[in-house]
Amino acid sequence: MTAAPPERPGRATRTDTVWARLKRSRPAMIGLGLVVFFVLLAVLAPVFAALTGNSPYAYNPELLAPDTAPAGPLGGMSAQHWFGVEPRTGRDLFAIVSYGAQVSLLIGLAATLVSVIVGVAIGLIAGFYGHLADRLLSRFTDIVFGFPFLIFAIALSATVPASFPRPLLLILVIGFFGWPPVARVVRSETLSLKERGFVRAAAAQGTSSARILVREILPNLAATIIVFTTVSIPGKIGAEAALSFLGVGVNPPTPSWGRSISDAISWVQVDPMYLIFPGMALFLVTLGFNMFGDGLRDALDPTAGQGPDRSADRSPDRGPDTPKIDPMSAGGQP
Amino acid sequence: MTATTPALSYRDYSVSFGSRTVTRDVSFDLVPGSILALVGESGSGKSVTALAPLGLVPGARQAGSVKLWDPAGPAGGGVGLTGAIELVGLDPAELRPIRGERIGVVFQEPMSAFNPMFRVGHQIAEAVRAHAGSDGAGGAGRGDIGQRVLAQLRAVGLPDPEKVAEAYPHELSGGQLQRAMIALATINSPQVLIADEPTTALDVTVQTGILDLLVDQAQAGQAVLLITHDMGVVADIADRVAVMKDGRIVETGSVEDIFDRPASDYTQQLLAAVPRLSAVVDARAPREERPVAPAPAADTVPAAELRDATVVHRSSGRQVIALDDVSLVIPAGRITGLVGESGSGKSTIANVLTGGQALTSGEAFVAGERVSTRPNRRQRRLRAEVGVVFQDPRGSLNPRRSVGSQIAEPLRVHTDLSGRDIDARVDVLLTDVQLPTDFAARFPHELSGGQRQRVAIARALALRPKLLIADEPTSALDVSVQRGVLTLLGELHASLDFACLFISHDLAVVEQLAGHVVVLKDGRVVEQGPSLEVLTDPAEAYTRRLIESAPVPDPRIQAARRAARLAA
Amino acid sequence: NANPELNDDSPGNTLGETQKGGTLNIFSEDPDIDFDPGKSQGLAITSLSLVHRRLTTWDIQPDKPGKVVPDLATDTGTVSDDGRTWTFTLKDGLKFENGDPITTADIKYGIERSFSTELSGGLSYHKGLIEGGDDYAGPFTGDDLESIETPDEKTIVFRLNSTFGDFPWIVSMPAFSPVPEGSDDPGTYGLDPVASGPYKVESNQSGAEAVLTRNDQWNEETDPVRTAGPDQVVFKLGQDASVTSQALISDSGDAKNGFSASFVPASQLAQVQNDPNAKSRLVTSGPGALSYLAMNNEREGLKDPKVRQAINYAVDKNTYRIAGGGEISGDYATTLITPGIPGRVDYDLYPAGPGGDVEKAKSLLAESGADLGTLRLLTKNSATDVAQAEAIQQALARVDITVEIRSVDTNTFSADATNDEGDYDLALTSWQPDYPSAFGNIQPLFDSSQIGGGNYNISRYSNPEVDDLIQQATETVDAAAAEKIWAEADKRIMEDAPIVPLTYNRNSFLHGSNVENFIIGEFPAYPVYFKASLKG
Amino acid sequence: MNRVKFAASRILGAVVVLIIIAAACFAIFYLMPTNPAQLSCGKPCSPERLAEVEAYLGVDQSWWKQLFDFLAGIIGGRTFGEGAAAIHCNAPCFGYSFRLRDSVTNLILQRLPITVSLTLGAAVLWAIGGIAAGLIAALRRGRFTDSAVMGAAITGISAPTYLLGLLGVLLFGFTLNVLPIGGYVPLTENPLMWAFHLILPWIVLAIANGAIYARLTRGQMLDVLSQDYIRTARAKGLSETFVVGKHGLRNLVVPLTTLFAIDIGGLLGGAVITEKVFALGGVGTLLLESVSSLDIQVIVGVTLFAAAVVIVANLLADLSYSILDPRIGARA
Ligand SMILES: Nc1ncnc2c1ncn2[C@@H]1O[C@H](COP(=O)(O)OP(=O)(O)OP(=O)(O)O)[C@@H](O)[C@H]1O
Ligand SMILES: Nc1ncnc2c1ncn2[C@@H]1O[C@H](COP(=O)(O)OP(=O)(O)OP(=O)(O)O)[C@@H](O)[C@H]1O
Ligand SMILES: [Mg+2]
Ligand SMILES: [Mg+2]
Repeated sequence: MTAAPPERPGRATRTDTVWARLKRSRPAMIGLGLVVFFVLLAVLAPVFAALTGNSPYAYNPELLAPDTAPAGPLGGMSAQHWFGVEPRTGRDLFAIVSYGAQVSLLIGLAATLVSVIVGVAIGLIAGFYGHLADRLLSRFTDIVFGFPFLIFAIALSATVPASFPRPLLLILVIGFFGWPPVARVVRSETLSLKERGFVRAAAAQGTSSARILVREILPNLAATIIVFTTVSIPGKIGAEAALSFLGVGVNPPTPSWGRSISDAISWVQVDPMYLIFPGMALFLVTLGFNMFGDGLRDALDPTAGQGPDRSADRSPDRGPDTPKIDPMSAGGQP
Repeated sequence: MTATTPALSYRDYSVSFGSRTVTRDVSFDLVPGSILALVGESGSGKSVTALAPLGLVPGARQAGSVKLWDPAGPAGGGVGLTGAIELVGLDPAELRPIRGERIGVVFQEPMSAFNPMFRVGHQIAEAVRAHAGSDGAGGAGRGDIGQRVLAQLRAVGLPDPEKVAEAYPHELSGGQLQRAMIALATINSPQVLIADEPTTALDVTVQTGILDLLVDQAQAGQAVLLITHDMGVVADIADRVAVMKDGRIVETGSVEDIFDRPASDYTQQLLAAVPRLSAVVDARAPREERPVAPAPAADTVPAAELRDATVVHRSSGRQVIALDDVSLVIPAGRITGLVGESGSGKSTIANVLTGGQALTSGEAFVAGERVSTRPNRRQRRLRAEVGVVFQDPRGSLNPRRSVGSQIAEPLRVHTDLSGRDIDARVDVLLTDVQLPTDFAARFPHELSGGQRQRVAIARALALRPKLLIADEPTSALDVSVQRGVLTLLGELHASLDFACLFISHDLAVVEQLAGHVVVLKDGRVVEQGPSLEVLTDPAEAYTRRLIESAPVPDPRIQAARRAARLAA
Repeated sequence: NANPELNDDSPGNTLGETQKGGTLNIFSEDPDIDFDPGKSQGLAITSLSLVHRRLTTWDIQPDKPGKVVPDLATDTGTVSDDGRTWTFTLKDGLKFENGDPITTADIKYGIERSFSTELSGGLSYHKGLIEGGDDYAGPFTGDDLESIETPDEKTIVFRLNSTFGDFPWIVSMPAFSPVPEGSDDPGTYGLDPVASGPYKVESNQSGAEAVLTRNDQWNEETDPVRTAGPDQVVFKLGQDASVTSQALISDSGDAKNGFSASFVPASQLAQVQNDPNAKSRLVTSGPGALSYLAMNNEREGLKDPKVRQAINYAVDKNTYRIAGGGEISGDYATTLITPGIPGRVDYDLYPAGPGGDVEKAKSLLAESGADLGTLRLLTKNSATDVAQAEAIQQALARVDITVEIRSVDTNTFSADATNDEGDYDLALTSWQPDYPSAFGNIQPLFDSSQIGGGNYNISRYSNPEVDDLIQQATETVDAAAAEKIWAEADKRIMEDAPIVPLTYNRNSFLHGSNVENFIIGEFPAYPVYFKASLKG
Repeated sequence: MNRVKFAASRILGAVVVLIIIAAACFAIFYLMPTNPAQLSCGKPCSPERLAEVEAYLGVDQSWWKQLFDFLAGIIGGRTFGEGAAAIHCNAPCFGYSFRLRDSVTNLILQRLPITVSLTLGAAVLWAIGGIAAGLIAALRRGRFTDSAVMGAAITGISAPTYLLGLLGVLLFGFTLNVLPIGGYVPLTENPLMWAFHLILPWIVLAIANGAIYARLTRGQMLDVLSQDYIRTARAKGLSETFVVGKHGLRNLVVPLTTLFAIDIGGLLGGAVITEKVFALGGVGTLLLESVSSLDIQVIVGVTLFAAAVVIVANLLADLSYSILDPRIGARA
């Protein structure tokens, strides 16, 4: 991961160069823009609601035609209702999409946090301690990998008592099934870091294992973890939407893009706007995180695919156990 | 040999990457039948100079001229005559027939230069097939090519060519692969052979054979460009030498001229920095007497000791005996050198002493206490008695932490010094290793390789250990840098009075530093004793072979040795 | 006869001539179709009626009340003087698909096997009705049910626990189909039953399709209601309702010759209404099943009738109906007995208009002073159900009642709503009686014996007075007299307001352009499968 | 010798994993407040009958007893009920569905052709398309084609499959009316119609997943192209096509196989959504149905099957390394 050639003293700090590289990448900036846009949309949802006087819960039957589709063209778009209204309730679609952003981002980010924390912990321990811990944890990783995530999510959502807060449940479920890819990558990186001189030197000087993990290894995983986090957020957002799409997401009437999409799909012939807004929101926020994550990875690891780089510490025998994992492909898991 | 017609001539050749120019105005000629050595520090532009004209350096922008002369062209012709191909500016399609056919290349790392997925014989045969069409050898069938490959493999001194041809790269040793690489590069009998550090990754005993092969190639009429940073190698086989610094040729001349009458300061420095093995140097000039360290007092506890230590690795069902019943004593307060070929178990000993590797049988002691791999407090405190410096300057420091905090780390772990005291200690340590104190705030990527190793030494010495283990701490460094680090180690040792286990494969380095040396082979101690004795008058054939294979930076001695060896 | 008016023994086919031939496709959401009559909860006019005949069946005509008519039997049964013994006689010339004659022993065996645990899951009204049924565990253990007698091959006699006026309707249920004992393997009978109806099962592949072909042993003469137009009927299984609707709207491919077994979803109803071609192929039933908001009468706050009445006022039936598809999806409901059921009396105890009466609700709540907390509303998780639940939630928010929606899939819903625990405050559901009698409207939903244990008294309403009325009406064989008692019970229950009647649903079905005789009567709000046919 | 031992230990590990998954299934569904017996009790349902049905289905047992019976059934077969109506499920019995009156093995086998057709067809399409796109991007690195392909890839990754699928169904199925929606024609019956019915899902799945292959291929290829042996190959005078096509591609085989194995393993899990979107009654649908009808034996059976596929796919991938990667082949 260390990028800078050795003999180049007195250069700017790392973060500066990362930011500079990021700034140079147009896709990354577009991605960042999208992410910021949706974060603002989510944060400001109540402000917009206050501004327009539209709550995502208020019914407006008077805005609907007798067939319950929104009256007026373009799904009932107007100065009052920027995205039009939802068919068969007349609720403001902009409010639904902006409050939906809160749900999507909250669950997506929190679930990512859960899976990254679990994955990093397990990967670190398995990679660092090896032996029995490694074998047990790798098996455990296999088990979780083997679980058909959706089935369990569906079953769990039926099993867990209704008094258990639904968003928390989703965060835990999505987060729990999302950690194995993180754990695998962290494990393999830890394995190679363990062999680096500074870790061996620390161990040889009697630094305790825990301290080595925290002070020596973890900081070197930071880049990997950050990139992994960024690119797995959209997957988590997508998982929430997919669960809502299957009807086991957040409880109505809490707005959710996935539920709106599954609902809107049957309206698309009558009221395409109903699908377009939540669908585009989901797509764009996913795209934003993906583009930003890509850019971030390139910025943090400029050696990746930059042609022959003679100075980078390249492992000469990259065996099959360390395939370069594209964090966006997580093998069917969220 | 009428060496007037160059095979390849560089004129005012420059290469730049983007806005950065890395070589400037390079001019020299490669003459058939002779070896030109291109020497210089790492990063000086040697590889770029050699490979960019062939289009093997992506992103390189070239200027100037590199002409490949037609061997059939008129001898002694002037510039601009027909029969010369200008390589600069040639497009890839036109370069392709030249690569491998008229210019062969041998790379540094034989292991990574072969595609791991294909058999070695196949990869060599490809080189033939790639040029079969243009060559008139077009009719060559599969069998013919196979025979040619085998013959070529035999020609480079591989005793069992069939087995080598059938093998995958990982199934061969580095030396075998490098021979196969040379077979690959020369199978089409190119005019020019470029060898980019062909022996740096190899043991000295293996190196000799490879160098002989290059000499053979030159004698067969090829123009050889040998890139190296080892002045011993240069002295051994080069006819002419070009010295490169920061992308410029600072001096060119015959090998005798360069070694005996170096014109530029830089060349002088370079030669001065090269460690010399007294055993061989002795023959020429009497060496000043080295003080022999007094025998250790019998009652002092040795810094470390191994008793009947055996380490057996079991991986995927196979057993590797890394240490075989080794007993040795590292006396307190002195530097003990540990030499041996790659894989002989040197690092394993270091790992055992630092508690990183369990013994299969036997015992290990540090400062009189038994070492085990158990991570309990006692063992951890024991480890504070040992400081370690490893080979790789890049890996030796945590890229994410400042130099100061890394030097301070052992102090934080093992002492209850206050933050200010620690800072003060860090400053002292930095001064000890001759670095400015403001380096404490820097990050490793802001340091040079030599500076990093100094920091690593400072960290290793932070707790004033009784024993410093240095596992090839300078082998990745340029000679001039290496010299600085070694001098520093010697000075520190004199002032701080620690015991040191100095591991190296370079006998000259060991001799320079260590008063006592242990020779290891295949996990066994072959010989040990005062370095002066062992390295000038070895008792064991193995040690002698080690000494004799290490080239010394003196063309005359090398010529004599070569003659002796070939005569034998 | 219990219902002389309905038991007009001369059913006539009022439709025009039925074209014979072609393949009719029926698109079903269910991934499987089990033709075992013992396990079926199907109506007498849907899937299983194509394959099995029963003692009686239903004759459904457009815009007329449905009638129970003889099927295998010569009449709809004769009842003894004490009203507890029913006798049926079989027609002549009845044969199974394999040519064997159909005897009353086959019918008796069919009924008996429905008692076995292996074949549980079907309509079970008869199980508590026939004498000794409660303790009977089916024929596989070797026992037979003595209260069903077959003195000869043509006669079958039932002895009941008590008088039961609707018995002719009961014997139209699937369990009253003949099953030849020799061919019965309860494990697989449903995949390939022995047909007595106009079609036999040719193939039946779970998740894909079930193909029915003509049963040439079926004698049209003995069967005045089934017209059996198509040569082949194919059930397309596991079809997504909205995909099916789209296919039917565009009238493409297989959809041209088919219809959907599911209602057109609300979203697509809007689309159909804007598409004249599709609209001409949309068939909407009259007001039928009652949609209602059940209030769990056992819950603390909801124990108080005042609160329940307040909720009756608070609910906004307008937004509820819009969420369900608007006007086309149903009429506002006020009573428990649904339109199309004989004896229904219209009334409105809580008159407030569709939008509700917020003031009135608030004052009733104030009077009660009950602390409601957050009410948990159980609903199914389809988009329409959820939207409707949200409408209720929104309406109750107007009177400061907080509602939390728990949406679950259909099966979980019925399990959760009907188990013993009853862990919900409100439940949004609808009820269609299994046969057109006020009994079916009231007894399953409000009799105290029907609370929990898998039964449908979802409001968990228990009132001895009402239980008495129900028993009285049930045992009244005279239809007119019974209807009066049912009407009284209806109003009596609504005085306690255990539920909020929301709408009488209208179901809309789409069929392909090549389908004709696609009819829906006043009851039930489903098409008559065995009359649908293809244009030439 | 060693390979056998390796495989044996992996298989043993897999069995343990499967047992744990089965246990989790039973535990979760045991904890569920909904009683599956109620769904098959009938209408109306008396408490006595409910108890009988519970006993018959075995759901009155503790979850570990159910698990034990289930596992015992795999080894020794099972019999449900008694007397004339008894149902035998022969060993290995991976459960029996009372709702569908069939053994889980049969049910899966019945539905499997659909799932396999759907996913394998798509997988072939996306593997080929994705790898080709990735290669093109790698070779045109830094040029417009590269940006275009990678832009398309990231867009493909970002679009949820179900959204893409539903839109595809709407556009091609309904609006343009050129492709059939849902419905499955067995390959053996009519290969052309088989492909015709599946082409839309294939394309939709291929877009989303192919993008991942394109990215992986490009990244790996660039990585490989920076290796020393590629420089050697060039130095030999091989043509660029040859260098990339032979030396480059050969080194992508292992990582691509790994990804493909993971994907194939995960296909069943993903089939739940795909089959729902395209209205196809495959194994994923079977699973969804069983969950909604609380058909525990089917759920456990199918879940185990899905997990086993994941594990077997990974195992095969691991074993295939020893064939595909000579470095490992010799060691094993
Ligand atoms: N592809 C490249 N892109 C950018 N810079 C490069 C590239 N290849 C080499 N350089 C730079 O050109 C300079 C000369 O490199 P070169 O490889 O010729 O050094 P060298 O003398 O061979 O060193 P060494 O002894 O370490 O092999 C270095 O500063 C290096 O960083
Ligand atoms: N973890 C391990 N598993 C299996 N074999 C090992 C392991 N570590 C070292 N070996 C083997 O033990 C032997 C000694 O290794 P060691 O690293 O001590 O050699 P060395 O003398 O330091 O060599 P070098 O000069 O190349 O560093 C070698 O044959 C090596 O392959
Ligand atoms: Mg170089
Ligand atoms: Mg070593």
